[in-house]
Amino acid sequence: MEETSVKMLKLTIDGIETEAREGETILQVAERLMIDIPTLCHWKFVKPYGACRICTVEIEVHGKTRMVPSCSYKVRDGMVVKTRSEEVIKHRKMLLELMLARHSQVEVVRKLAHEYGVDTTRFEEMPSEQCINCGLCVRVCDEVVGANALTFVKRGTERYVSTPFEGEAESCIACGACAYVCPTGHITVQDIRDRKYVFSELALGPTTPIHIPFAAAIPGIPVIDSHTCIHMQTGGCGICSKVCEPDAIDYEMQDTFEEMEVGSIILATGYKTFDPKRAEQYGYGRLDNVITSLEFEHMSHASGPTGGAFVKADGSEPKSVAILHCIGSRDKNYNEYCSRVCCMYSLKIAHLIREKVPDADIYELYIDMRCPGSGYEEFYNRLLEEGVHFIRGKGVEVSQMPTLATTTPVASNSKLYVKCEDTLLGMPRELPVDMVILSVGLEPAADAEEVARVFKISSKADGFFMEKHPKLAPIDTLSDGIFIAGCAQGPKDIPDSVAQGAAAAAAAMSLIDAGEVALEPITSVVDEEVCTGCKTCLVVCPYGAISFDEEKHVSVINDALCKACGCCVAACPSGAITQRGFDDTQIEAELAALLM
Amino acid sequence: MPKIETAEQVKRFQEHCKSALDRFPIVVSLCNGTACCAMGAKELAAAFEKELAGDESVKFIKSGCHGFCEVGPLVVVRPLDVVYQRVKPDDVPEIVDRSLRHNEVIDRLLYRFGDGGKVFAKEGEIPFYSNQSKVVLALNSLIDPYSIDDYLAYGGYSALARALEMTPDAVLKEITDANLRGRGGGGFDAGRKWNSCRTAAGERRHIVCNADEGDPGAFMDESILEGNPHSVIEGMVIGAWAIGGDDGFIYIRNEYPRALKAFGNALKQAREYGFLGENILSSGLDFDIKVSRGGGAFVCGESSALFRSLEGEVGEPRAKYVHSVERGYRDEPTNLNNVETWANVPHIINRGAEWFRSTGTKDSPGTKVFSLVGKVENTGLIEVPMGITLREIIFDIGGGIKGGKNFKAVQTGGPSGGCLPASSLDLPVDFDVLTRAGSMMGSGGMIVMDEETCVVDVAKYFTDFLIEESCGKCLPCREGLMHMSGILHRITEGKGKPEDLRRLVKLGDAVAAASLCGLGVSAPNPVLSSIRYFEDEYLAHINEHRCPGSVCSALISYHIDPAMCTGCGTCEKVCPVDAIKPVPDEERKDGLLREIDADVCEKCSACKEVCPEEAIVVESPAVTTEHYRENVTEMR
Amino acid sequence: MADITTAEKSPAKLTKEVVRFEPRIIGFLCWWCSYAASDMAGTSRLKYPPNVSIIRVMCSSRVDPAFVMRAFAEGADGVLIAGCHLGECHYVSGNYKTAARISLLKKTLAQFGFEDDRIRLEWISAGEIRKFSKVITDMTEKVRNLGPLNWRENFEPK
Amino acid sequence: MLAVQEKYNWLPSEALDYVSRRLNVRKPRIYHIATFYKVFSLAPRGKHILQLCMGTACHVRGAKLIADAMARQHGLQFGKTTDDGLFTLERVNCLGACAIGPILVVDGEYKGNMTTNRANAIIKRLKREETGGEGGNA
Repeated sequence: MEETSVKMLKLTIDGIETEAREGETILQVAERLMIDIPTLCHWKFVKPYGACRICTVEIEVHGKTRMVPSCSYKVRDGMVVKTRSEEVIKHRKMLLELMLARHSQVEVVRKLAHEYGVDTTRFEEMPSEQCINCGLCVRVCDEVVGANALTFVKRGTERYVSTPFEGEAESCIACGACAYVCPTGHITVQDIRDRKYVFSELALGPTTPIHIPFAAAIPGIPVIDSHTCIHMQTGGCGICSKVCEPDAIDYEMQDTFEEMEVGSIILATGYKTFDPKRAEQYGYGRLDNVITSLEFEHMSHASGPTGGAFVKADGSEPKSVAILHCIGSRDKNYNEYCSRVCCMYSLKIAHLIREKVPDADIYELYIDMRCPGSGYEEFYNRLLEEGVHFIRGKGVEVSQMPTLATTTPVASNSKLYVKCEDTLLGMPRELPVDMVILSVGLEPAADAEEVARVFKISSKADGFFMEKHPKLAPIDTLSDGIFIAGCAQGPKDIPDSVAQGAAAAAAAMSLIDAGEVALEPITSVVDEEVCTGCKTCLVVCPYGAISFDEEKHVSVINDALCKACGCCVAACPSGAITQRGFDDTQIEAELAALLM
Repeated sequence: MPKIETAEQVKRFQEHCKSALDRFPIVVSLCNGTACCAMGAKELAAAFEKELAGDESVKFIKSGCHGFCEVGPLVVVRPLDVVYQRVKPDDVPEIVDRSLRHNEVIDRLLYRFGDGGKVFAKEGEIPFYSNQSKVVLALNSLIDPYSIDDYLAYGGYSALARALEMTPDAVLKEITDANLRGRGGGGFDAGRKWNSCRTAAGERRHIVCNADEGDPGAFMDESILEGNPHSVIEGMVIGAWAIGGDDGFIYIRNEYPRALKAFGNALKQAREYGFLGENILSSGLDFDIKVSRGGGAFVCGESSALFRSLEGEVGEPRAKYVHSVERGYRDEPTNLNNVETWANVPHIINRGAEWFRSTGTKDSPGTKVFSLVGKVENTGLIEVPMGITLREIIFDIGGGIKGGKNFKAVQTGGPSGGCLPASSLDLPVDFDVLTRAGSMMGSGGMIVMDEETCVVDVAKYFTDFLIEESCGKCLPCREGLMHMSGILHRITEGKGKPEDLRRLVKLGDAVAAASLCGLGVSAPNPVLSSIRYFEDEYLAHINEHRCPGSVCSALISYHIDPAMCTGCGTCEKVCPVDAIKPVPDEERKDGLLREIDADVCEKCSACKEVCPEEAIVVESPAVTTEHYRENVTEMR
Repeated sequence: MADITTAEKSPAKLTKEVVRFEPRIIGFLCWWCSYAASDMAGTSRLKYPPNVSIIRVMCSSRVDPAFVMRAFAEGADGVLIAGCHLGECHYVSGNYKTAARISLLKKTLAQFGFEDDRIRLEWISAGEIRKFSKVITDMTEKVRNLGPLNWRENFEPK
Repeated sequence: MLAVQEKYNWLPSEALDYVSRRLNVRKPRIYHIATFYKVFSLAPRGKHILQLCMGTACHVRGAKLIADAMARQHGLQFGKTTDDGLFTLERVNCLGACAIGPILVVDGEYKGNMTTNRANAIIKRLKREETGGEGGNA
């Protein structure tokens, strides 16, 4: 069909003379002319199947009339098509009557039948089946998604759609395409794989693979998320490229590496949240109604999966919620440091829940409240007034059954029991709640180590980037011109991040403004005369400041890159490298003096 | 065995084989077809082999189907040229002694027409054979299907040698001139098909033989594959030469294990001899055939479904507004013909298009193999020239209706064909005439029905068969047939409504018009044609609750004819539900010794089968026991 | 070369000593951590023995093993090398190199009969002033117990 | 798959997994094929396989009567295996020996000109053989 010169064919549809490209189907041409032809098994992104036969039309070629399905019949030159002739209507009525007999409760069939004045069937009615065997789901899964998880089973009247051996299909990627195309609503995602759609699979990414990264993104161009895009996963689909009229979709487009020469760099690579699966005692990933604070944010967002409604896994509204502070923070087992933001956002969560479910019991389980900052303490006081229960004591365990002898189980199988020690009351407690929100701490971004290596900056033991001086140079790094800001340096809240960002920007500006860079005075130098060209120094230099001059066969040190650690000096077997201010003779003299 | 490399060598080798065969003065050919086997040909073969052990003068052949299955197992003795029928192992010593050693004919084993009627000895004299003209089946009784040498001795593969010396165009022209029409059912012009396959764009071309003979009651292809597999191979290689085929496939039903075996063996031999493989007969043609087994799905006989099945997919038809010739197997140009079509090809090349056209009719030249089965005296496989009338086939060759009953209808074309009544008996059989009469040629099944057959029941049977075999892809076929069957079932149960007939016709029309593949389009044929010719029978079911054929169990009842019953009690013993009881002395009327309790009777027919006096009668409309007595009294 | 320090080690001898042996220890301290720690320890008025003489280097990786040998040769009884904690080096990976070098050096010196405690590698960050003082005290005590190195006496070929 | 079927007499799910892996064909497809074609059976088949020809010729000669009788007297239904695992009755459409119909194939052996009584006798004989002497006496 891929012919270079497209032949145009003349044809008449319902008296309208039109032209069509060779290879087009009658249905395609009719759609263009806004002529309505009913279909049940057709979807323009899968190959014509011709199973429902509802789209049958009457054609006349060379004086012969025939009934053909418009979805798969290709147009021919001089063809006369009638889409609503008496024959055609009679035909469709008959087919609809047949359908009604088996699918009397299927909305789409009833509606279509009603349009054709068929409300009852003369045929023996059977118990209504939802599935009309149109095969769309099977074909979408195969042709578009490429997962091929669904199939027809058996043949003839016994034919039905299922997964292999009626079980869970290994190749199903739970994309929901089948449910989307199903005209009767027979297929639902839950039907195929018993998945808790909103909760355990709650992706924090965008809801559709194609999205504009965030509101007011610049440039405001949609991108495809390669992790959820069906095409990227299976090579199938590709529907977006078919619908995009300007033909702007390019799957081949790769991340490109742009090389830029810059005078200074600000690293603001952010953080990741603590993965509470590491702390099994909280039941995250195991218990349905244990979610993280970030998932709560996602859910409470108006454009989120629940449209902003705060619900449990089963869709009902929780009446009691426990918010557990310091998950992954201030804990020797995970991270020792305080993540600084959790107290405040936990208060905000409690506030939001109070708004959404005014009569909910909200518990905050904290070690101690850390609310330093403008207006923070006031917010804490407000929450106290809003009737949130504050329990001083860290939540230690979430389970479905109470573990303390003193706790009476509440008659509900969806209750969660949060165990803690109330240090103010001086006794252990167990709170039965509907839902648990884990206030997860902040950790260095997943690739922080890699970034540190690339930029040759150092990290602290906790993995956050290390500043040159905690007090005097909090945004500088040892590498001149490289600055750090925000959570890349350590957990901090928005105002702090903004301040640090502004400071880093100013520092970078001042560097650029100065136009020249002050060099480290203590750099190392190579004595070309002595250097044997063994290249040992090249390997040890953490800054890549040493290059090799092939012509002279000696190492050369770039003064601007050298940070004066002296590592190469110690490594140089021939003693060709010396460090200004710390050369061997000086140190030896020092030694001698000390040991005199 | 070195490969045969030139046409010259073919000729020389044929002569060699012929002389080897001629060394045997006497040939005994035992039909080893499926039917004969089922009737004891195996034991017979063992007996012959034992009896003939060490005898150098006799060649014993276990041949393919001779066709006359009704009277099997068959043994043909040449040159005496005598046909023995219903031979038992005990007869073997006598045959060997008298017929082989002393050239005597054993009258006892000859075929006789009717009870004590005329006796026929020679093959050519038996009406079953004399009215046929065998082309494709000619060699079936002569050669051992497992021996390529036998085939060569009878001039086998000379057509291939000849074709390979011709240009592909010349071969194509010969086939086109012969006006060979596909024997598979549609009757599509083979020459045209070959040509379009040849000219279709595509990298590879495939030659496919359709041996998925799914039609119930038809076994032509099986017999050819079993009896003379090399003719199919030869035809396919010629086809490959003419079309430019790169590889070949044959799709054989899994229900034909014997055909699979015979064909597999033939392929092996043909490869050994160099009729398949690379550079066949130095022509530069590389071609081989792969066997693909079907999986028991009638719909796979449909070309697009067959290709899917060959590809290892589910055999579902596709919308084929693109001809499968252009996009068949793997969407590449594919030429699909059925077994009989391919088997005809060598004959056309050997004897020319002119000869081929001299038999048959103008539009349908040549011969056609039919399997003549059903309620006919001589069931079996026959090959007749096109244009012969149904009457000739059924009454001259078939010997009329079994048991001297009356002819009711003949069903041609398998489940998609139609029923033709007595008034159509004088129609000449060719593709177009049958189609016009509301039936079709199909692959050549011909099922004869007598007055004891119920047309509605047959229509119901076919519809049920098609439901079972429908792939279920398209709605009209899947749902429409189901409702048609529902109505038919109702009618045969005596619950038919007057409007049912019209509804059936309307539904049938819709299914025919809207279905996706040939199977669906022709599916309503049995119903529509039977309504067309036998409307009164339908009406009898609907209005009178009577089954004229006495078949539909809800509408019939079994009774014992007092005049015939001797009171032997055999029926009483076999009755699985104890519905037959002796009548107490005082209640005996008209000498009725046994009676059937209609309320208990399950109509299994067991009693009827065993009754030595044929005293069990079936009546329709059904009557209950109480009524029965009154009825019987009235009748007497 | 068996009993280099036997005499000194004997407790009897120790008790006899009127003047306690004060070992001389050289400390190579990294500018950013250990030196800062020593600095801070000083300003924090933290007590630690005065036996350690400090040489400040930019990074512990600047410490050429030759310096250590030199120190012993010049009469030191012990050598301390201290740098930032692993992973926290201001020069990205300098302390790893130090770690590799010093452990090799230790093996080499052990073959000459040097006791393990005479050379010590420690990671002390700027804030760990207590650790700094502990290390110094501990090392001083250990070297004191080992006695003087008596380099020339014990190692010069006889 | 035909080979698997011949070996095990049916297609166990594990075997299909294997076929799927070996041929690199997705499982749903294999499953559809296995359910589509009649020769495949996804459930274990009986020890004795009875195939009753329901071809047209056999039909008009009364194959249905035999089928009915089998169902009634022995609980044999098309495509089903009896509870004792002894028999599986299968429906075939024409075995190509219409002349001697109706045909019942018992474990691969063709039995022509079948009647309800003969079919009955065959099944009874097989049952007797299976249960042995004691069964016969009981």
